[in-house]
Amino acid sequence: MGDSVEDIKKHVRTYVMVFVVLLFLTGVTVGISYVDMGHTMNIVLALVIATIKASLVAAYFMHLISEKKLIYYTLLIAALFFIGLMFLPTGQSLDPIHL
Amino acid sequence: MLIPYTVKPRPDTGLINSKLGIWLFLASEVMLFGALFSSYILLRVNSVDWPVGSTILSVPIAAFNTVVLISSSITVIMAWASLKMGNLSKGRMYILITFLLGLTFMCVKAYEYNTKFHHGLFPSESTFMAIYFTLTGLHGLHVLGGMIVFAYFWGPGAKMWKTEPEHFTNRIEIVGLYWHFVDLVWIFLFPVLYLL
Amino acid sequence: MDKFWGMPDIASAHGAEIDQLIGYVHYLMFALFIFWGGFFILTLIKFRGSRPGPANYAGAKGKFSTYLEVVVAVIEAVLLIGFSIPLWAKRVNEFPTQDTNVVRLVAEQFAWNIHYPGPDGVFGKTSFELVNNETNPIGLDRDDPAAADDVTTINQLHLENDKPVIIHLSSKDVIHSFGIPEMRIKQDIIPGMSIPVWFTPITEGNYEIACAQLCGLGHYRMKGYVTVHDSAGYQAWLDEEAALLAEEEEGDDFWE
Amino acid sequence: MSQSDHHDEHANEHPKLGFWQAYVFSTDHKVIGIQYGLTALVFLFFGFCLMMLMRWQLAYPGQALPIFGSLFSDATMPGGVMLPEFYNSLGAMHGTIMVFLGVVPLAVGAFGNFVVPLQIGAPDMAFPKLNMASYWSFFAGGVVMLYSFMAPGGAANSGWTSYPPLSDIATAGQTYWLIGMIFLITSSLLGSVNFIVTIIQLRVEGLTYMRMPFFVWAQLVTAFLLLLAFPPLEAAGVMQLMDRLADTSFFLPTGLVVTGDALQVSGGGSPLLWQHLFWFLAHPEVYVLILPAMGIVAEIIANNSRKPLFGYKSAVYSLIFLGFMSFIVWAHHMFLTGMGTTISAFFQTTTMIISIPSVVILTVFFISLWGGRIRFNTCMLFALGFLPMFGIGGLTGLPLGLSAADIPLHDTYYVIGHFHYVVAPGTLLALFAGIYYWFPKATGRIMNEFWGKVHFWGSIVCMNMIFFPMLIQGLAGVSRRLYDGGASYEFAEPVLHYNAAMSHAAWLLAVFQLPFIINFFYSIWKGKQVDRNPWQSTTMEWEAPSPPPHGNFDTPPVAYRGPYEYSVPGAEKDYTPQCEAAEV
Amino acid sequence: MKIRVIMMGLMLTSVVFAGEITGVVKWDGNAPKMKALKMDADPVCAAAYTGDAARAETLVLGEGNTMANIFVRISSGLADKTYPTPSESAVMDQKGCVYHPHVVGVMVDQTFLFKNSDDTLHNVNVKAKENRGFNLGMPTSLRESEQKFTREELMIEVKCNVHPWMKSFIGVSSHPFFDVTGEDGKFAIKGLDAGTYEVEVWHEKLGTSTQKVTITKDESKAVDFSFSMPSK
Repeated sequence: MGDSVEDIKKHVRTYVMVFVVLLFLTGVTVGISYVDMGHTMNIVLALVIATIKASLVAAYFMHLISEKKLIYYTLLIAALFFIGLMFLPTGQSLDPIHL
Repeated sequence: MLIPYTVKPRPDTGLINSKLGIWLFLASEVMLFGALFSSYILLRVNSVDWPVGSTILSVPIAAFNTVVLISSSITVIMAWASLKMGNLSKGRMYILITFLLGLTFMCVKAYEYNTKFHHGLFPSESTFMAIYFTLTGLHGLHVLGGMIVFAYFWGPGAKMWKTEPEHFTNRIEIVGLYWHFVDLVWIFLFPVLYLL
Repeated sequence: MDKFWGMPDIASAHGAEIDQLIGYVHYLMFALFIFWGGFFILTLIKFRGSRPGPANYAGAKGKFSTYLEVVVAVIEAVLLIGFSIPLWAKRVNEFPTQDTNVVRLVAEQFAWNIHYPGPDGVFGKTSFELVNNETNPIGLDRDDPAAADDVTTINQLHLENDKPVIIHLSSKDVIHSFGIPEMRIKQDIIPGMSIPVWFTPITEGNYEIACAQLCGLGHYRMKGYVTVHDSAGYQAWLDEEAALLAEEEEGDDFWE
Repeated sequence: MSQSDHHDEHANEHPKLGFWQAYVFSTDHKVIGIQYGLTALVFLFFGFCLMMLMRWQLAYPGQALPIFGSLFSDATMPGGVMLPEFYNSLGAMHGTIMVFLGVVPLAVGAFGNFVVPLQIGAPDMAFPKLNMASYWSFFAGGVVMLYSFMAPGGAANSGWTSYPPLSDIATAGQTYWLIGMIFLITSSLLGSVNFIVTIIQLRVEGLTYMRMPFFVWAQLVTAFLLLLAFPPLEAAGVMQLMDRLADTSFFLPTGLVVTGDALQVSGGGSPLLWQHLFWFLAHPEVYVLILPAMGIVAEIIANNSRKPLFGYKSAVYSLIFLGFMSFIVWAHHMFLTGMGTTISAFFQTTTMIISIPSVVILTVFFISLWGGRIRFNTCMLFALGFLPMFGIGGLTGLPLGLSAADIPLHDTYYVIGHFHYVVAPGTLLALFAGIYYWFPKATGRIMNEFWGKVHFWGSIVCMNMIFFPMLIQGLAGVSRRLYDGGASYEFAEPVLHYNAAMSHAAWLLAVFQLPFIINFFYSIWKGKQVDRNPWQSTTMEWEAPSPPPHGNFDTPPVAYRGPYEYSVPGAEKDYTPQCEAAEV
Repeated sequence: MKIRVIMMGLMLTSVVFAGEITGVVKWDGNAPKMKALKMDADPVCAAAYTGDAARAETLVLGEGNTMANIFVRISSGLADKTYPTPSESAVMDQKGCVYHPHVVGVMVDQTFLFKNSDDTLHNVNVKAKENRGFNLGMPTSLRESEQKFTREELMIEVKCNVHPWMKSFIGVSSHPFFDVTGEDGKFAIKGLDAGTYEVEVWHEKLGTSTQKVTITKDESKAVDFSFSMPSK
């Protein structure tokens, strides 16, 4: 990431664009939540949009797109455990003792 | 005694201490909210009937709050950009706006809670209400924490600019990272609680 | 090899297999401990500080430690894949389907309520709203025709020898754990869930149910009594209970 | 920029600090380390006292405790006889205090804080003020935990695991427990961020990752465990607080009937959710207890065998792997919660896999002794004692990790014996070793060797007398957490007689701590003075003066080689310090 | 001096000669048979009953269907003042895995003694709502425990978790004008001043019923109550 005043100004333009996209996506989420596309489809779509929004925030606002490797590793570990924590407990309730 | 790499990045890692620190903290926050989301999934999968959020909660209010938080994300990054370009007064203005947006978010939240209580909807009502209040409550506490920090950097904390402008700019960047994360959590909370 | 050191006598059909596994694991543990311990003591004596000469910078040579680690890993894999996983699968998946006794057990602080389906073999409905600790601890709905002949006891589990029994475990309040050491059976009872366990008693006699999960101040004496009868004795006991039940029917049920 | 460049000139100027700033609200990592250490030792002793009370009840169920019995209130021990609730409180608080207020603060808070910056040549921790906040948050948590004994109904009494629904419907002490835990979690989060940043960012020039002492590696991995494993417990704690204070039912399923009355809650919760979140923390927590101990043992063994650690790299990789795997084995604590084949097979497999790196590390330590010139001083005795004791602890974990073998052993004294072998004679011996080893660095004086050896032999013998019979009782099927130690049960009869002997050993163990306590305080003021490197060690902490001043080193050191260059062939002396310039 | 003597005289008269309400509580209709309690859950309990099994005490009748375990008290009409707390303690014993007595009255702040005469663990789970509820384990090592109730509460349910059939009730009254009937169904409330009172009788399943009684000075009046099987 450049540090000169010019670079920063360029960044600011990116930020504003990302901001507009985020506003747009918020509108889309709300909009499609009123359209019934089947329960599962609605959930999947809403989560996909949320993930896109979150990625935008992380990548541009939080500068993750040009971050150092060390930070990637840290987040990668957290993400792995996060996934484990997310699904293993549910796994148990889906795999009970079968009579 | 001086702690190295508080302002200049360490050559081999390319990072300053506080930046690594905040990312580690955010990693732990990922696990905190991850645990709560995991609880949400488990409770929902095992539930007999789970209400659709929009039938109980107000989507327009939450959508408004989403916009407020996203806007505050852009203002905090503008604050950092302004400071980076050496403009303290503009930076402070953006910090103030961020703070006020945070305040707006909290006021709307308070209004929302209040309506729920008036309708007799307390956390004890159902597992859905319980997880709604716990998740949004914890998120609200994070917003509050961020607001306190912004208030500090807008007021007494800004004195640092005179002696160590670069350090001050870094601090705004760090708190900005935290603030974006709080925003990011809300981006997930909004559909998960209100829409699905 | 039947049972491992100091364990209670085995009274169930699958007990020997479990003890066999425990035995094998312990032999591995002993072997490793004795091997390591021997090496340790030898090293301490051989390389004590008072011996002449300097320490050896390079230290031990060879791949011996790697081989040891591989051997341990292989033995563990055998125990895991060859014994533990199949044994577990047998416990939780392969429930006997025919010629079994089925019992419900409802744990509470600090007693075991046992529910037999009676001669019709069908459990009557239960509801937590009907629970009355004095007279109807499991909330049995006596209006349900299937419930009429159901027998309930507190802390008294009667089993039939040489016949598999399936016990459905549930809890009224907190987590308990149903354990009969001699039967090599133990299962946590999670409120909100009904978890089945099964085993086949093979020795007549009296045993104890022990609660293994802290459930409050009376946890230490949350004890149940198990009686394993022969077939005739079991039938006699069932008849006796049925007679008692008939006598009770005469009472006025308003007070329940 | 220009500002910061000037700082080096007055880097070693320190205005004289007042008493409060120097000793109480200090930001100096060494003072904080010592604060952690002393507080943790007090808590360890307190937790030990709780255990000794329990052991009286187990040895002599229902008999009045002589002398001390009259000190207790009627709500706990009327007439000196313990009530079951109080026994349960003691059990829960013994576990909580020993783990969260004793061993972890000592292993991580004290040794980590004191030693890590010195070993990496740093002037202090990366965030000194956070460091102070971390200590005081820990302290507040401790105070809340202690205060909970005054709560109506006594302290938390649902076990250190606090399984709901029992803990949801328990007395007020449980609320204090949760609040205390939130303080402790905050403390360890602040601490772990600080440790990781310090180790990664403040290593001196030349100290590459593979030149870091094993202890620093252990602390780094530990800090990651604390960082990522604690938040789920915090989430669980918040949910349990909601259950208790806001009548939610996260952990309460529908249709509960407590003592004959239907519970008035919405229901729909899951008791297993708590167990998952709790063990997601508590299994890595086990490694939080062990890894620093392993680090200490590695330092001391290398130093006192006067040779490099055998297989340093494989040990480091094992450490990292161990840390990683510890996150995905947690449900082996929950085999008997109604688990099907697939999930139980998954967790059994990960459990067996995680035993391999432990074996590797232990083997590294054993083989490191081969070819050395072993000095049997007190700290080395403790470190050597750790090896077989941790060996027993680790091995007894095997049958518990195999779900089928776990059926009869689950929740019996076998489990208690297993983890106490890991933590008490295992970790605690290593921590004592650390105290004897680094005492000269903190005070400039050395502890008495003779009394140290008395302490060691007394402790290791007594500990085995306490914990080995537990394994036997467990095999006989005696459940844990029984107020009368199993006297109600006939099947427990053959092994009950051990209880008295175990209790006597526990009290004797207390007696053998006296030489340590006296030795410790005597040596602070009257111990033999020593120079800055009494053990002739290679790692960097010994380059600093003893005790090190604020800012630690006279001049920032530079690392030229690995951490354990002992008995280098051709060198003049049998140790070559890490920061001794190469003779080129 | 003189005044004190007169005062004491007055107090004595008020105790000895003050008004009294007595009566009998009876059961109307057929007496249902109570269930036998199955005590084989705890051999210690079972051993206490060699002949007849203990029966549930929901309804205990005497000769002529008089009702025991009825809590009787003055529910209104008393002057608004505080009454001295008796120095002797109210007692509830746990014997043969049954509470003796089944219903006890106690005044606010009066000591209440829980006894355990059995060789087994009992736990007194006092499910108070106004007062501080507690759950006191009474292992064989704890034979007696003194407790106090600090607020009026009618009635507090007491249970034993170890023996699910055990149940009893405690009535905590702010005044001393209460009684519990024995098997003869009789009660007597003494020491009342002249006035109109409401007498309330309470049964654990059948609830309460009241009657108004007016007594003049030194008068003793009888008032009878009856309960019957409610329609289901």
